[in-house]
Amino acid sequence: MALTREQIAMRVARELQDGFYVNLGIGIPTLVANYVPSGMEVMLQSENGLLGMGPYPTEAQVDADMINAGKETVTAVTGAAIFSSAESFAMIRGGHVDLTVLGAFEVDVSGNIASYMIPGKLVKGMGGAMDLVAGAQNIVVTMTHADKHGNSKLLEQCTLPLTGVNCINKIVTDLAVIEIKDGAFHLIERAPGVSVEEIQQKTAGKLVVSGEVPEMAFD
Amino acid sequence: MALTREQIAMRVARELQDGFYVNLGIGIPTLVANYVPSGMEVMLQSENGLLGMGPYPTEAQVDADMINAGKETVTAVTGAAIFSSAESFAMIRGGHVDLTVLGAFEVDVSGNIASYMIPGKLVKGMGGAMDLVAGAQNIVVTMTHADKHGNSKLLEQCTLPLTGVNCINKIVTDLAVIEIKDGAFHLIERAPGVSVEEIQQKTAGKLVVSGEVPEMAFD
Amino acid sequence: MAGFDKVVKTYEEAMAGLEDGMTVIAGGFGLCGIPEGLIAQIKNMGTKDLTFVSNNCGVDDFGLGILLAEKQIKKMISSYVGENAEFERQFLAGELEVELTPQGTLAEKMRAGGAGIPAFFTATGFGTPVAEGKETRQFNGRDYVLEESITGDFAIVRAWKADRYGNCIYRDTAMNFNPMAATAGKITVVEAEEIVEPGELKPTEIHTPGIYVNRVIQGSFEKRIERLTLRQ
Amino acid sequence: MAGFDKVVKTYEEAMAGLEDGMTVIAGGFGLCGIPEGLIAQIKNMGTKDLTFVSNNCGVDDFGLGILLAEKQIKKMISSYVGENAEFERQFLAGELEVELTPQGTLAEKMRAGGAGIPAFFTATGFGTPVAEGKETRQFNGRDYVLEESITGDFAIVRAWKADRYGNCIYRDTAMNFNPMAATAGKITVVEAEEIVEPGELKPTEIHTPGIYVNRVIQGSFEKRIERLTLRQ
Repeated sequence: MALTREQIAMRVARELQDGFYVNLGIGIPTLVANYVPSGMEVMLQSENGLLGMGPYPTEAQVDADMINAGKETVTAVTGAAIFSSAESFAMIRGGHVDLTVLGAFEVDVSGNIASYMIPGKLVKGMGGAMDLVAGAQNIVVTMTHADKHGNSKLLEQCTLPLTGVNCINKIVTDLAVIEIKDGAFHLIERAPGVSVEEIQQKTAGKLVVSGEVPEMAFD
Repeated sequence: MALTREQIAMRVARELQDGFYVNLGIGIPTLVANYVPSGMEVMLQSENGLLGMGPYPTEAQVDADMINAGKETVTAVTGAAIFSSAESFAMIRGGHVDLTVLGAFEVDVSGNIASYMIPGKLVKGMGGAMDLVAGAQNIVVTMTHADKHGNSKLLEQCTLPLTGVNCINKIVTDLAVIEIKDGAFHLIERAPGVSVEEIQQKTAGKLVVSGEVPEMAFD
Repeated sequence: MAGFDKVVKTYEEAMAGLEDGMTVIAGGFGLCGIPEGLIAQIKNMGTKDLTFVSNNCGVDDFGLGILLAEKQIKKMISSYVGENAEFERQFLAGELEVELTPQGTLAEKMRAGGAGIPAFFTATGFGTPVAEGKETRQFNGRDYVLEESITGDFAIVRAWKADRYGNCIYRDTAMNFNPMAATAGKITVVEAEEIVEPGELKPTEIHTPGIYVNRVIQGSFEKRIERLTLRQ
Repeated sequence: MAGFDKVVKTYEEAMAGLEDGMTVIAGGFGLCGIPEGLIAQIKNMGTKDLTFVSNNCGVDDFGLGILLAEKQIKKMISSYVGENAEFERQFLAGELEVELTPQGTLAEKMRAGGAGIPAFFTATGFGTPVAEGKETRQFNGRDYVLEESITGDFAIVRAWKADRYGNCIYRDTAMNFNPMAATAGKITVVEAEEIVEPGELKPTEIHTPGIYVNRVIQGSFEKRIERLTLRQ
């Protein structure tokens, strides 16, 4: 069974470590905040200029001046810091964010990522994604393993304009956890009930399978 | 009569304009603050990170955490801002300071200045002088016209290592006010009782004298 | 205006000198922290062929979007646009130029512009369309792109509190691009929620020192929310 | 240390990991805003061959000067040095390397180091000994020098108030180089006059967000004054 969006987020949450500063992109990455393991503390960075993003506000707490990078109304946790976007990207570019989680259209065996532009469609822009993939210490990409037509998104070489080069080392898809190294995808875990063969078939780029590949377990 | 240090400062003060942000170097430039024309407001920038430097403190006001770029204890005026040295030099380098007044060993007809280093002597460093001469909108150099041996400090070409190139446009010495343009010194004013001939004789670089040169007057 | 009192009374004075073809750097992120009254004044002035440097371009009927509706904008330098239909129409019709710039690079270009740094290297965008035609170079084995700084004829900024000298503080995430914008305008205009007397802002709490600011005007703000999200 | 509590109890813990030959970036300007206890700890550790990036090098018996006395410093990267006799002696004897860097360039090099910018252009120093061996280039008809950024194995910083998460504010002009130093150390250690609980510092008043800070220690400071000047 392919993972649900929530299960992908749950699996990504296992990449968190106590004391991590984390930037979560829009969509599935945002859900990761709901699955921080108990007893662990992480602090969320929002690239418009907030370190220590809290939950969405109650109606009484809503404040037009307190939003996140997705332009959603949010709150700040106790001990948060707020700063300019230049300072925010100094943090990101300077490698001070421990983990970035973001979506993508395509990733390839060189760790290249394409996530912001499909030629022929209107280009809305890359926002902070190029800075995030260039700056974070660790990046996890979340996406479906294949598009709705069954075409693999894990390629030998990205076909869309790139967001960043040689920067992705881990992908969590609905089918598998993949590491990228030495110019290949490495299958680390598979979704419950998903065979290595299916993953192999839906992975266009070179996939290395070493020994027994464990199945993810969810409580 | 050559001008006194105080008179040089008084003459420099006539370069001030209402609403100017001004950086004053150590020595004679510091004295300029005492001669701001009445009814005029200027704000002093100190490059360690203070905009709105006030007078020296009373004994009761002394605070080790409140110093100027000369490491002297100072106060801040009402409406001052305090910031990092990076922000302070962003202001300076970005051309936001209206006027800088500083001393020099030598200035030449190209507007080059040498002010921080005499080979053979211990080099203590340029501090903020290189940034100031590269960044200020207007720079006034104060110095004696000649050294104690009678050698001119206004040269065809500086002999000492430079602090900045093509950046000086006005010099106030004990003998004269000089503007630099078109590769020459231009005599604008002379000290009371000092002849054009004396200034000419103590100016090694090309000096242009046009018409009658007015004498400075001090009340 | 005498001394350092930068307060102007009317929006006309605030934006006096803005001319067709100029470049305006605007603070704000989405609809958050935008100088609403200054944008409205530009609409009222009808100034044309403007280049705007702003992370976003508002929505159809709010923010910089209202200038799109009047076709006053020639070019946008932004990281993310297209939150409104008119933008899309003008762009696809070739009526509007767009220079997409990564958000962090955009923020740094503004800061560099204000700080007298004409260009800097960043890893952001290396190997992507953003780097096309730009110099690249390795430092310590990593590839970087040379990016040039941005300055504007005007900068328009929203502050929370500004004193008469132009010292500003910003409120929460309405800070965003405002501090950098403030440094990068030949003429920087601050629209403040509240104007206070010098001395009311503590010197070390000031986000934008008054040296960067030319004019301050008392504003009033709708503060429209782009995406209201509530706790479940 | 769990979660984001960065407070350490001893100076030994604060400087643990400092080794011979490392580069240390130090906040402070003259004797103002220097991390006195961390400097004393380095003296106690006896670590040798250190490179210090600091605007100044203290005086004979205070600030970084106490490390000169013990010959622990191999190299200084500074804008202004020589306020002490031992510095002069070591320099003239060839025992100490000095890399003079303009003050604003030094501040920007630290900031750039922390911000992931490997190099930037500045007009400062063009045509002077500082530019020797460096690339120069014209932008808009003006000449600039390419300067590379600086990072350190350690950064030592003095804050006024730091919370347990490492968020810091600085007091008056004791801020100086501390905020940039804080961003540029692989390990950044903050010595604070006062440690407060998270939430006591207002989010928009924080000068250094805790993400840059690895360790926080309660300090006590002599705060020696270098040049006492009084109103006449």
